[in-house]
Amino acid sequence: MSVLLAAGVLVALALGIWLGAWFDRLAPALEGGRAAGPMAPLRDWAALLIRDQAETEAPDRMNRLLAPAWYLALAAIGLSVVPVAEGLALWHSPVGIVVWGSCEALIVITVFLHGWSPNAPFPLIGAYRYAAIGLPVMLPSMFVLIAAALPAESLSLIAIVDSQRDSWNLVRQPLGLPLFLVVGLTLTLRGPLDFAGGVDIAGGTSAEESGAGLFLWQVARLATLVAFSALAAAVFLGGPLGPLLPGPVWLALKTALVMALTVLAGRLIARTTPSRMLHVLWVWLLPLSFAHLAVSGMVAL
Amino acid sequence: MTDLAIILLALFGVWTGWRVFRVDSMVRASFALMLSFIATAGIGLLLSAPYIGVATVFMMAVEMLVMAIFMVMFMMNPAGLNPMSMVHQHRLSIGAGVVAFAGLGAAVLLSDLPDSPVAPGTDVVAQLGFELLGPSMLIFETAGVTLLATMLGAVILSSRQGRFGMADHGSRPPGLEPGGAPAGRRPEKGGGHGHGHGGHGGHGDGGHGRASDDHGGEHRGHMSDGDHEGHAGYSPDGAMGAPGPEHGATHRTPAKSEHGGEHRTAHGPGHAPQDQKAADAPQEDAAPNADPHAHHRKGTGHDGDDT
Amino acid sequence: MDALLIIAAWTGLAALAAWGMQRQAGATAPLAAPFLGGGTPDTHAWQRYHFRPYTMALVFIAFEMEMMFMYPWAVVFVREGAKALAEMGMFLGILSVGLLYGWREGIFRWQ
Amino acid sequence: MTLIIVLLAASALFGIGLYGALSQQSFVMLMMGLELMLNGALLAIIGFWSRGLGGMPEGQLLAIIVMAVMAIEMAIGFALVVALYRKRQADVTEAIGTLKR
Repeated sequence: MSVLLAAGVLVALALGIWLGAWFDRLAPALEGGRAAGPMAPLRDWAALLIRDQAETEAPDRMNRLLAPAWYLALAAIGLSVVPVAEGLALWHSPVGIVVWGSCEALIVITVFLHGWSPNAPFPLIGAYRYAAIGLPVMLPSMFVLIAAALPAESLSLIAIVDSQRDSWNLVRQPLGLPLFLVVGLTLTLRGPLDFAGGVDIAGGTSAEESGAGLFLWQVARLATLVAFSALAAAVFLGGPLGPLLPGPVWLALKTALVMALTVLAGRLIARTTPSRMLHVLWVWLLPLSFAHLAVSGMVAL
Repeated sequence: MTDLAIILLALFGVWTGWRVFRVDSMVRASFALMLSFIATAGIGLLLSAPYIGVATVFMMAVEMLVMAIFMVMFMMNPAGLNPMSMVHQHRLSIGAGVVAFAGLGAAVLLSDLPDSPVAPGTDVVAQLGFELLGPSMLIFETAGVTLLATMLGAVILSSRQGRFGMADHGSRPPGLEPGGAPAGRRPEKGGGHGHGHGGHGGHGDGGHGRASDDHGGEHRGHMSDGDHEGHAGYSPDGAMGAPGPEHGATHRTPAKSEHGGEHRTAHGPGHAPQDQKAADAPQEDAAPNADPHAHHRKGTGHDGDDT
Repeated sequence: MDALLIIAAWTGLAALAAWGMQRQAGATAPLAAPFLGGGTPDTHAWQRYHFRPYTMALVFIAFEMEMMFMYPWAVVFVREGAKALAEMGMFLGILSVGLLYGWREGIFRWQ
Repeated sequence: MTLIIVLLAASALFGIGLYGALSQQSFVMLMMGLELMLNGALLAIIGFWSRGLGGMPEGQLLAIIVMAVMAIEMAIGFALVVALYRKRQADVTEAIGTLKR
């Protein structure tokens, strides 16, 4: 039973990765660019896979090989706690949102290691910048998830989904999803919060990557996008709850919606310098998430 | 089955704990420590402590990332590219470690351990919540005050820029040996600038814009007085070793009074590197630092550091 | 037990995939040198590095401890009612003083 | 049986941590030793709580307090290291000599 479920999660993850890659290639159309067809990601990946992977001088070889693997694995572990149907998740954790929080913290470490391992300046700059931003981003994330746990009286995602039968958390806690999107942008290294990669430092942590290593890193980023979106869908949009259609389909639809939102936000929000972003995170987003928690608490009482 | 998993996790935790002091790379050491904590967390998960277990991962991941960053900040050789041993009283420490393990292990094996496992199906997280808000409320709030004190202490001790400017404004770090030159970063102007000057003394104004005024002036004067003496500035040793002041002062020729205009002319075609090569080829060739890009980069790097 | 199996399975699978797919080609010197926009490095990148927001990092690990108390609090919040709200409000209020102090000292900027 | 395994592992971690705390010259490595000792303590607490105390909630609270101690130790420890480094350029224990001045 659970092996079947695990296979299902894996297939869903693969489909989500492909969908996310397509969204990324559709997005330029918003700015008058050319949108690519659904096969474009596969072509790009094939091109990456037949290319050689260059080695840098004196790298931390083990971490260089395995950083994308940890990133992928953390996305899959995060996805495992999301209920795919009412009362059914691959991992019935009583502390689902804490598991997700741990995955977030470990993802920041993975990105740091990815930048550390090639022993090259630009990846290292990306790693340090990302560490500086990734740490404080975890605070709004935790506040938002804790706020969602208040009405459910449990840290389990199954209970959180269950508590949204009457009204979704999106309605009860309207600030939650926007704040959580900031977290998603950070975890998936996208747009305004992509301080690890980014063109300003020549690709940052993946500046030295090529071939299969780059392919795996891109896939892992998209896998994290899928996991994050599924979790956001479960926490704010009621996950598998919905009329007529079966639960997994609802979850998939909502996940795709959050993925599109994240891709859009990454595309449309302007970048700023890391030092300014640090200020924004601590001085604006943290008090905002305090307020969000307080309001959600009042509503839940 | 559970016991087997616990044994494996315990072995993994002890092994990674041991690796912390054996790996060369400091970043690897921090994350080895994190793996040791993760093993503890896994044992917690198996021992019906889901919250404590998973939260350990969460807390320790963050702490070890900060640990790794501080490693890079404070270790001479953070990646362990050339192995070095940074231990003292080694035998004593090994002895102490072994004695501690043996003593505690013997105590564990010899004592009569209580046996009352957690009742299955207990909501341990809710129990902890009630404990926090009820009987242990004071502990909880005291922890808050303690953490506040920690935050204040950390800011006071470590923050360099306060409300009133830099904490170490105008101070010079002590020397590495008694009476020696100040070590490391120098507050205002120092070795870094001298370095930059050596470069642009010969190569036009790569770094002139960033140089402090008096330095620049002296160098200009110094450069303007003819071919031969100018060479001191070209050789890498001269550039790095001899600091501006006396050097510039001795060569302060009449050009000093009009150094602005003089400088431009002096740096004109007459001082272009090719010309220099003609006059003093071997020296120029032997100077690896004479690459204008290298100097420019170094100069800017240093300025970035100081601001 | 299930949890550990799931974690181990995903991690192992991903590690196997990464290990199997990546073939590091032995690059020649110009290709192996780190990209520096045309420049050549004169040191290893793994050097002492001044991480600017270090005070922020220290304050963060102290402040983040509050999460450990908040998760169990969230579970019993509705059942305890106003008392829970008041106690956590006090706790967070105490910690916020530290954040405010840090903000005034400028720790959320690059040092 | 389970408790014995856990406690033995905890004492091994404590022993390794003690070794590290005593032997390392660098402040940062020294703190790793302290953390490892606390890791042993944490493991022992979890073991006792789960197998010996019948799940007393105070046990979990103690585990959280140990983690708070780790966080405090790191924050204050690193802040002291930064302050020392700024004053004395010291990053190993030998470089302090005395805390006077």
